[in-house]
Amino acid sequence: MSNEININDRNALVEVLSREGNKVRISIDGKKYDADVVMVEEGVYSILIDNKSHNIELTRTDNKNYMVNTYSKSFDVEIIDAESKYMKSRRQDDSHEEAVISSPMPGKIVKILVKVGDEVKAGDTVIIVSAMKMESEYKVKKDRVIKEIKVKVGDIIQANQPLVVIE
Amino acid sequence: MSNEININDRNALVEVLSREGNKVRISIDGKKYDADVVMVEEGVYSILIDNKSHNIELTRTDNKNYMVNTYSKSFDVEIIDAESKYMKSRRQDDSHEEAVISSPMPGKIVKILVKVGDEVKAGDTVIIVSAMKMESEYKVKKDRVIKEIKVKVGDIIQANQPLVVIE
Amino acid sequence: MIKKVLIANRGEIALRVMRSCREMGITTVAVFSESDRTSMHVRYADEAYFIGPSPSAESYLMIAKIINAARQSGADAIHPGYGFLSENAEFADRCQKEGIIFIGPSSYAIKTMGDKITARKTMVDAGIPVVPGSGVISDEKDALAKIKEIGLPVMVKASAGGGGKGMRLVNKEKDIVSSIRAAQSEARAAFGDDTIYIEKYIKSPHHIEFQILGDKYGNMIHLFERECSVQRRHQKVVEETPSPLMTPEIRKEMGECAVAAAKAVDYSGAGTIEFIVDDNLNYYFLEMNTRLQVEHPITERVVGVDLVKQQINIANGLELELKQEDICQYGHAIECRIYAEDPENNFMPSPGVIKHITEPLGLGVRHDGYVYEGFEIPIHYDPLISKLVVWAKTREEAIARMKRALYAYKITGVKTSISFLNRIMQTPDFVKGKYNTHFIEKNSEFLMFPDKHETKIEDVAIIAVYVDYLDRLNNLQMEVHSKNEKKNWKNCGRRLNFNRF
Amino acid sequence: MIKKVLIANRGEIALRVMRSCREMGITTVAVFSESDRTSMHVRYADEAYFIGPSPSAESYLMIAKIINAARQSGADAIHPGYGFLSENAEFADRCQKEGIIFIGPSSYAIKTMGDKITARKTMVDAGIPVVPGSGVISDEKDALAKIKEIGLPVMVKASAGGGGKGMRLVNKEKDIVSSIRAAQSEARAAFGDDTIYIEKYIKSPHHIEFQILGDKYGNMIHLFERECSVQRRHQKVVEETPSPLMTPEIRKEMGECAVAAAKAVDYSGAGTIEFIVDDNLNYYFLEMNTRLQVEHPITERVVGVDLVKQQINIANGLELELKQEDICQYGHAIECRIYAEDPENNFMPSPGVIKHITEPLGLGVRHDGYVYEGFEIPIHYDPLISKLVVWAKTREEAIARMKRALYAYKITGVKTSISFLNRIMQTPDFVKGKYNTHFIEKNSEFLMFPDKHETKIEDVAIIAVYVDYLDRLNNLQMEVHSKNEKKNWKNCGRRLNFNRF
Repeated sequence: MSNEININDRNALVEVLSREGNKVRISIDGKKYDADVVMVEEGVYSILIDNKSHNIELTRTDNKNYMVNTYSKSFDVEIIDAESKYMKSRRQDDSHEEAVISSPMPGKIVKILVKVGDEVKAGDTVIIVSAMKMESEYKVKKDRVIKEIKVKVGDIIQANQPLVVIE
Repeated sequence: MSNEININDRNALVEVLSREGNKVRISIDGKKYDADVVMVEEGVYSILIDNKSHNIELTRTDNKNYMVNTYSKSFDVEIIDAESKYMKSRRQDDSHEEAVISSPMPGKIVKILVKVGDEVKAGDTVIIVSAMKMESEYKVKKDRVIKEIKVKVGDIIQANQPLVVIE
Repeated sequence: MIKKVLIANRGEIALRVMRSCREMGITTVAVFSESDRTSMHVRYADEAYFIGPSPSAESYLMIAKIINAARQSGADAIHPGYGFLSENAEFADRCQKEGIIFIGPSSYAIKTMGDKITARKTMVDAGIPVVPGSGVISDEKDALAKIKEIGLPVMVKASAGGGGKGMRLVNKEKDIVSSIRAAQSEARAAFGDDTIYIEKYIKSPHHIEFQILGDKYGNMIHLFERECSVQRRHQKVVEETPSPLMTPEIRKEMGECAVAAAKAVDYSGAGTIEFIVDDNLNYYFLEMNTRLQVEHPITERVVGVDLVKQQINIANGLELELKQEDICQYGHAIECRIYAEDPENNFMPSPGVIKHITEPLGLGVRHDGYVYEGFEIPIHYDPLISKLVVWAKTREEAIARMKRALYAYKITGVKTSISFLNRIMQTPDFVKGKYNTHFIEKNSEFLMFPDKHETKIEDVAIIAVYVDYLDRLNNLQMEVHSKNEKKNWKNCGRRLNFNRF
Repeated sequence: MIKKVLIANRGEIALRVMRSCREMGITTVAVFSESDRTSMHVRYADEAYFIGPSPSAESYLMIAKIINAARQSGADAIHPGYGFLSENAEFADRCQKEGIIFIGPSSYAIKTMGDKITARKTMVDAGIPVVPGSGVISDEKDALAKIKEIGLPVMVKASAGGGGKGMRLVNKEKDIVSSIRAAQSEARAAFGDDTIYIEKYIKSPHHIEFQILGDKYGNMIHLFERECSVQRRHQKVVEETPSPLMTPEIRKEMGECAVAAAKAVDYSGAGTIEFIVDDNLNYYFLEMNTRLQVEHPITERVVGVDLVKQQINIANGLELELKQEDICQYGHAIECRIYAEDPENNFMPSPGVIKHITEPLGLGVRHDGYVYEGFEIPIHYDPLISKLVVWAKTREEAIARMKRALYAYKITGVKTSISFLNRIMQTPDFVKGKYNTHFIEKNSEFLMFPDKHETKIEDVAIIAVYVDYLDRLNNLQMEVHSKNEKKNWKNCGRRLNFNRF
């Protein structure tokens, strides 16, 4: 079993060479590791490699994307398979697709400063989202036209949910 | 929905009168409670009754038996349905059934002092189980004959697993 | 004597207050909004009352609802915690009218200290040093004249301000008018009041505050200082005591000054006098917080006093048992505030469900939190998850201990400031104790990009992810398999009958 | 200077030692048996070495395996914790031979104090009071003569004894011979050595121990006492300091006596002199523990010293920085040992999987544990789950705080002593500080059947159970339903193809 895995702008080729219980022999970009890998709690792995003890905590954001906490650092890690490769190439080709304004944090819609059809200038604030006593303003980067507004004031939104569609 | 529930030598008749989300109206031996019941963590319930806040922690031992921790006390609680009633009546009738020696704690078999066919006297030690640096001796209460030995020295046993069958 | 206390708050501070109540044999009453039904303060309290929808303006800030819950529960006192209604003079008054003890100072003290210009005037009258500045500014001409008098740079501040809102730094003459207008408009939007004033801007300011305790008989003591200069967006992140800046002489002077300041408003209860201190140890009264502070535990640790119990005793009308001469600082304490936020993304809030938590344990560690696995941190309130407080004999050992505690503290599900705090503990300026309120800005490069590129730890992360992915894939495929079976089979089997109740 | 320490232990003590190492910048090496792969000490350490099967005789007690792991890892020192090899003179010797620092006393001190008769003789020679008694008993006649001399009641004890094994109380003359035989046979079985001796039996004995610290240059101090009289089956359950029994005069005397006792064996490192004290404050040397004690944190808290760091400094050959006159007791500390056991069933061990845990937090609470949700407490080792330590200004406040902490501490999955400990905190004899080693026996009725029959709390338990039962029934029926579908469908659908790797 092998895959490409993306971490920190690096695409690593990963292959499981053998596995017996929690002992895994794995190759990463040609470097071989003998790892003792145990999930000790839901999403928490204890890994011993050359007797070094590592604790890795995973949060899956979807089937192929993980947020990984190590002691010193956090990483976003993505498993690349045929499907995601196709999606990626498609995304790059299609530079004219409609843009969507969204918020990386969940929160509440405080204010919507535009209506459908408005022509907005680069830097104009479109929508204000509030969470945990902090308000964040979302602006357009270029001159645009407001195509669709998918939320209303007072709505509770999820992270990365489309809020306003522009074109 | 109603059942008999056994707690502390008491058989209580319990009936859910209505339920909407976490708001439950329930009758116990005729006494009516309006309870706000939420499972806040796996097996942990927060219950508000007349604005009193209760925390109840459950461990299921099987489908109908629970160990319950409240702040001040622990209880063993059993849901009685038709099947368990039948089993109970059967158990009481059948006083001559074969007896089994078992240990209420998991552990390791340290010593077996009998072999199949041995006649043992009341108070004789049959088997010694060790767990967490403590040894427990299991004895017969009456004069008996050893019918079957289901474990050997060094075996790791579960709680309540049959160890020695006597008759 | 107080027998039942309603805690008009949530989160870690509600729990912290309840703990002391429990030790005193006092029954605790929680109040909770819609999104707080499963919150730990509801689970921990003896009683709990629902007070409305999640937005605090409709629940925790509604005086009538809080009073109503207090009446219903028969609470004889209310502890406001910090934030929410804790510095609301109207609430303190209302409690008094209802015959409920407000565990805090008089509404007079709240009001006087709550308005910055009145507070400033009161302090000047009491002989407390304040930052050179103006009174209320009547118009732009007035402002220009005052600024000429004080000398640039200056800060333009909103009289009703707080949390950095309605504040503008003015360095150049040409920016004066625009800054004043911006401050006024921001103040109007945030507080409904555009009154502003002007203060001399202190270039390398340290925020140092003194804890005070006063009873109802005029006895007043201070419990030494807390150094609170590590801030981001005017919000404290790390606090420590003693302050590495302090000398015994200045400490004594400032302590006496803090006591005098509190006496000037006949203060009773626990309060904090905040000072701004420059590099030459000139200190100026900044403001008074007429409530318990978030960072009160570091004081509790080095002086060995439970401040909440003191608050309750004072509210009970007891005389202060502590004398100034009995209070001393023993060892060193540091607090780190763990926020649900993303330090790598401009400290953006990160509410969500706690997937997994490992709390730090052991010698010299105090942990005041409220979240648990499966709990959803609501979007409506403060992002504070917990406060990690360590104590050690020396500052150096306390820093080592804090790093050790942060190492063991793990939370997944939401982004937190844990690793950012760890980097603060390693920043040379912090280690040397040479920092002011510009610390985070000044050290942003060290704080944000601390580690060299480490292939090894990346590889370990990859191993964990890949093993997890493959194991899940296996499970998933088995599941899909069984789902397909179900789908196809839809119409050809018997169904178990069961009653929903 | 020590840079890497192998901790030859597991459980809470391994973690406790690692925490101090981490604060000192020392790399930590764990060793683990088969059932400890997922144990927290393996997860917390920098490195971890597998040392064999679960029974400790095949892993944690195997000197060769520990030494081998130390060599492989390049550890320059070994910390033995308590139990296992911590009081094994051969192990200390072996470390020395291998050029690995043993963080503990010399093998001479271990050996001398490890044999009770030699220890007794050494103490008598050093002028330390010991319980009136015999040397080694040669035969039954000798025993009878010695007992006549000492006077009944007496204790018959195994020279190699410990943990209450090979001990017999003799009240009546007619029981002497049978008791001696029983003690000998038990000692032979347990220790392979049936040497016994006889001691005067102290009727209401208090176990009070003194913590000592000595460096390699003859500097020796004590860090005051710990009261350890709350015991079940000769195992400590609750400890506190200061002892409610102590007077300043006796404390000073016993402290000096403890220092003299340790000096008599040229002790270096951390150790404990255990005394037996009667109601009239006559005290007698009982034994010396030549290692860290389970209950060391209460001393750390009231004197403000990290004992593990002191051990490491001493092992590094540093001179003691602490002077006797600098050490003082500040406030009061209590430790409760949380065991995986069933107090209502003769304290039977209760190993198993931790289903859920809520740890106590807040002011004045220290928690030293090692378990986590999903961890299986193995059957092979000690049932200690964690140690809960509280500090407060007064004993009364410390008891209130302990009750508060125990209230918040919840574990399901295994039975624990938490509620039993809570009842100890409420027992009038404990509250008054009037107790000796018979405490649990004497108060068994209060401890075991504390609560009157409360229908209300039963009803709440029933509500939780019934709601859970009904919700599970619903889920279960849906599951059964889908399983039946699967079974019947077996041969008529397509299967997803997937690779197992």
